[in-house]
Amino acid sequence: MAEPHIDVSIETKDVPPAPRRDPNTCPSCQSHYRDDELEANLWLCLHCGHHFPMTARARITSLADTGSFVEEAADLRSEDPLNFFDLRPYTERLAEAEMSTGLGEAIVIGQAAVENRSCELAVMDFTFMGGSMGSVVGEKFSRACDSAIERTVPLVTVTSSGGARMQEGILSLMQLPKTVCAVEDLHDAGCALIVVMAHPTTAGVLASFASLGDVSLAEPNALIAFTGPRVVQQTTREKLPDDFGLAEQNLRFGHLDAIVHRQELRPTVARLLRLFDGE
Amino acid sequence: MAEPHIDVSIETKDVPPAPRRDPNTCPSCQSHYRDDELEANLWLCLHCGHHFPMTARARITSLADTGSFVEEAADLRSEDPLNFFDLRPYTERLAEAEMSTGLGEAIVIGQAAVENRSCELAVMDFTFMGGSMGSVVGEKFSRACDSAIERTVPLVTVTSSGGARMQEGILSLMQLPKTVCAVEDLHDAGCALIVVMAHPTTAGVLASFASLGDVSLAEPNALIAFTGPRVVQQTTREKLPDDFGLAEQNLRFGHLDAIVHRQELRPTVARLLRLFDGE
Amino acid sequence: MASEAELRLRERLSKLRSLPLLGGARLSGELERLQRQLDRMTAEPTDEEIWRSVELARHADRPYTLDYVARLLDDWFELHGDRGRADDGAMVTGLGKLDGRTVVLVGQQKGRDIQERTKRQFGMPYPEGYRKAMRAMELADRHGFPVISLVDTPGAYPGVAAEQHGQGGMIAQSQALMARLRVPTVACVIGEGGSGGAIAIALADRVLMQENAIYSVISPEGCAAILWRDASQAKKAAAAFKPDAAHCLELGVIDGIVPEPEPAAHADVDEAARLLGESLRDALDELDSFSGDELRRRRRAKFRSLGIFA
Amino acid sequence: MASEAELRLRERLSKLRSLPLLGGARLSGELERLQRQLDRMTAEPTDEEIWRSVELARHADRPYTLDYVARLLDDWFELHGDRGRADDGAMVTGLGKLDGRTVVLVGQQKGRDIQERTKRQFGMPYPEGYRKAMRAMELADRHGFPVISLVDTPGAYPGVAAEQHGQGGMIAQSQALMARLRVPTVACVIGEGGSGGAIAIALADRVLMQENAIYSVISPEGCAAILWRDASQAKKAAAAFKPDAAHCLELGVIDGIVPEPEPAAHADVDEAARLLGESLRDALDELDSFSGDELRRRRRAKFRSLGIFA
Ligand SMILES: [Zn+2]
Ligand SMILES: [Zn+2]
Repeated sequence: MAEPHIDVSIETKDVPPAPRRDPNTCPSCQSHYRDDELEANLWLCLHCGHHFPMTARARITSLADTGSFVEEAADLRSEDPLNFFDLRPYTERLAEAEMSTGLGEAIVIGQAAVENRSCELAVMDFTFMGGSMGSVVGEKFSRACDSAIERTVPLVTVTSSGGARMQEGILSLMQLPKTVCAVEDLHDAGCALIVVMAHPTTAGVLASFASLGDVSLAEPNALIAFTGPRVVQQTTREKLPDDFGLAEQNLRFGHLDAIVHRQELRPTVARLLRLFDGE
Repeated sequence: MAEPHIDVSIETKDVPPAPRRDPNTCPSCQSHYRDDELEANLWLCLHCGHHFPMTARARITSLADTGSFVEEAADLRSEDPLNFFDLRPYTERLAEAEMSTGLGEAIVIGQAAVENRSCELAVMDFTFMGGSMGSVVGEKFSRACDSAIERTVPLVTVTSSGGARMQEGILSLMQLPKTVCAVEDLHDAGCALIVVMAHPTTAGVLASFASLGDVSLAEPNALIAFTGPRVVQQTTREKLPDDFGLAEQNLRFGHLDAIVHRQELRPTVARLLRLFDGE
Repeated sequence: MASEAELRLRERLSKLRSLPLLGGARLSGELERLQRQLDRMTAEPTDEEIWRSVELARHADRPYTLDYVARLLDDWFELHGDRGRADDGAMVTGLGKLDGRTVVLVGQQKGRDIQERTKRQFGMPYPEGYRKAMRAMELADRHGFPVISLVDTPGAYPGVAAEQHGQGGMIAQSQALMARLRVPTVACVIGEGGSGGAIAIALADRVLMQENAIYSVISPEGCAAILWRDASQAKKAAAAFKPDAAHCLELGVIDGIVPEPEPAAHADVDEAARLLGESLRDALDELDSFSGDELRRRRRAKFRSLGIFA
Repeated sequence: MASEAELRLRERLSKLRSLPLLGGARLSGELERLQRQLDRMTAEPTDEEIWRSVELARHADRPYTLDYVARLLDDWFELHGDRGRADDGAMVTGLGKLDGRTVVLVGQQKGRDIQERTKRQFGMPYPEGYRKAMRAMELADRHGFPVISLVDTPGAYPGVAAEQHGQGGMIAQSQALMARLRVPTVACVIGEGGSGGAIAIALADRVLMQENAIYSVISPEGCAAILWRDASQAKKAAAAFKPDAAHCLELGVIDGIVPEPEPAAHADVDEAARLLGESLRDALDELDSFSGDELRRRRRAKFRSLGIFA
């Protein structure tokens, strides 16, 4: 008579990158690159066009007009409200993430211009604890909404996240309604939300602000799923379609407006900013 | 290079009753009844419960508290704006329909009470030119909305229609947006629309006010389809499911709130009137 | 009866001549075309002329929605998907700039070759297509963008899945949404305005028709099959229910006729687009002075007035 | 840290004692139960007590949404279907009267026997279920009816079709709708409040939890599998992420705890329903004084304040 304790949490357990793989080796064609080679080419494989993950900083550099980015709320840091300790303390994981990424959290926000159009940017970083959303990610995204409202400019967000941050327990779940409310405030103020889903955009982030864009773009082959393929397979034993959860499938099923190659992303965002500028 | 001249008009061509069948013989179990026998039993087959079609007058008698019905706009009559003549003139068809049904048009509207709750009724009659919607049906339904608004009471409508009335050409199509606008006015005034779909509710009526109910009920086995089974079969050559277009399928696919046996209809409507009465 | 109808028509026409919608002073270079058009209208179109409209409206080379998009809108960005289960190819939605003003465009799209026709279901949307259009219109409402709707469909798709997914209900919902919008809306029938499938996106502040478009409650073939019990009587049926622009204008169902180059839009698509753009712009300019609530009130009042009865 | 947390808790509790939500003068007959409950709260729940909540929340005899509907609502009328493609059995929606006041109720429903569990997917809705809930909430908003939401789900359904039909997007849409409503909304977690599947219908003015319900971002088993690489460490995981009502109250995530009869709701369903009804009524009474715009503003401000950071 037991209930099925199916794990349908918003933390997917199977988000890439696969841990053992060299991050600079192309998983499609096995070409290997130095960091500077990839950086010079928008982190695209020069041979096959594979989209490597991009850090928040690299993403901002690639999108914003040179020198236009003014970061906001950079000093916010996570607390440890649950004194969470699994195999290691949460505080230790946080410190380590900050050390290795140079970021205070899994999202960077700030004012920017793209092809001379003002906007607000909110860019996630998968390398900071899998881009998971805890209190600080929720707060910074919400402040990005407010900053956009204040200047009546569109908010452009680039998402990349494995889901909510378990270590903050129920508070991480609360970042879903929190960011949703912030987007509603943004919309009530007449500002647009442009969402760019990078690999992977899953679980709690997909089930909140990432799905509320006026326009939804995705990068090629990005995984976009509430529940990732492995969990779906495990719990339902269904045969998965080949492109299950990928951007291409999401486009076909009506969840996206367009899949945009990274080289086209900046001009596409600029076009959308012109369109939402009204007159 | 020709376009497919598929007939997807809002006039289905295959709406029952099948012309040759005796209207008082049950199509399910072949029992035969006199009018007075059926009338005494809500036009239900005494043997198998089959729902025979009901005229608007009989329907109103079965729903409204005795003596409560006050008809409105009874004097409206169709014109013949296109001088329409097919095998016979439209005016002749109209006159004949009025003679045989005793009704001025395919809908009867008026104020009523059901179990002592005030409401407005708008009841269609399939025997008047197949319940087709021309200018007068659209106008009377719209006036029913206004009458409900004036008294702040719910509007209960019973639909039964083969679609728009071809003989009024494009003006019959315009009764779709017309009745939709009337329902929007009704909703803006805070009044509820309760829809009871009787056999058949198809085409233009389904594609307008019949689908906009706060609550949507249907009678068992009623055909509820935008395009009827025969036309779908002809144009697409798809294999049709057994219960294609029937109320039961519509319930399964999420288009209805409930299928209500005719004996339960009056108490169900009364319950809904109590619920929408607010406090 | 005929002379009464003619009187009504003449009254409309004289009103029309002073309407900015059909050009007025702005169209000074086009007075000739306009005069030809008006002449044609004052004469009751013959059965032959009606049938010619049916044929031209369905002409294989007739420009489709995306042909006009390419010529009229800058910065076009196509929106895809209903955010539910599909991206219906028969319905095109997107953002673009008409003379520097951002608009949302929705419209059916037929398809030029066999492959595209299949992909676009010959311009017959599923319920998912109407939901896609609704999403685009909601975006417009949220941001105050006008909605331009180009109607070109034989009708909504008649199939098992379409019924199961609620074709009738979605057509009703789409109309209901249009009745609620607080932004200016202009619809133009650019080819076939086929029954429920057409009206789903045509409950607009201004409804226009191109000169050779048709707008009807049923296809001529369908009407003939029912009333004459013979689909080949389509020509006779069309003559009876009069789906041509002049008659729609006479009946008050549309607000204006958009001229086409001679002999019809397909002969000069650039010119057809220019003329369509002119009419759309004029209609939007005209609507600019109204508040959102006022637009909505007037829109509903207009549609609630349609119908002729005693 | 621990003493600071305790201080915060004590402050909350003293505020709680004066809250009409947990009874105040009205609950005079229940002061004893309340005291017991408060005592339990002032003491940090032990790992054992947390695990007991997990087990009770999932107890096979625990009352489900429809058990409460049958006991609390008069004139119940169930609404079916999403008006798109399905009627999701895992999500119940309907109209009823709570003490003579019409409310819209939405809630997940698990299912008592194997057959019903299959029909209701063990209380895990598809996107269609959330759309169904949205339709009911839109009806409520249109007519000014308060919305009561009963949360009881292991989570949204994890399947191929659910993903294809937009599970993530629909959960977001449902929350967005709740953030827009202009009617009073009260949510209560009555069993399992499982992650995104729960929050989809829990963005409410007042959020309550039954004494033995749990509310969490992930199941204990799922958390253990990820962080301990061992699903059998569920008990340890639950102790770490603290899904019990007392901790949720402490973190400010819920506004009040609804008492259950001893030892838990399933032991006396009538009494559990009475206590739930009392809390729902109190919450609705409290919300009565606010305008629709004010409700919406406060609701958003409340959720926007959730989170702890430096
Ligand atoms: Zn490569
Ligand atoms: Zn029988």
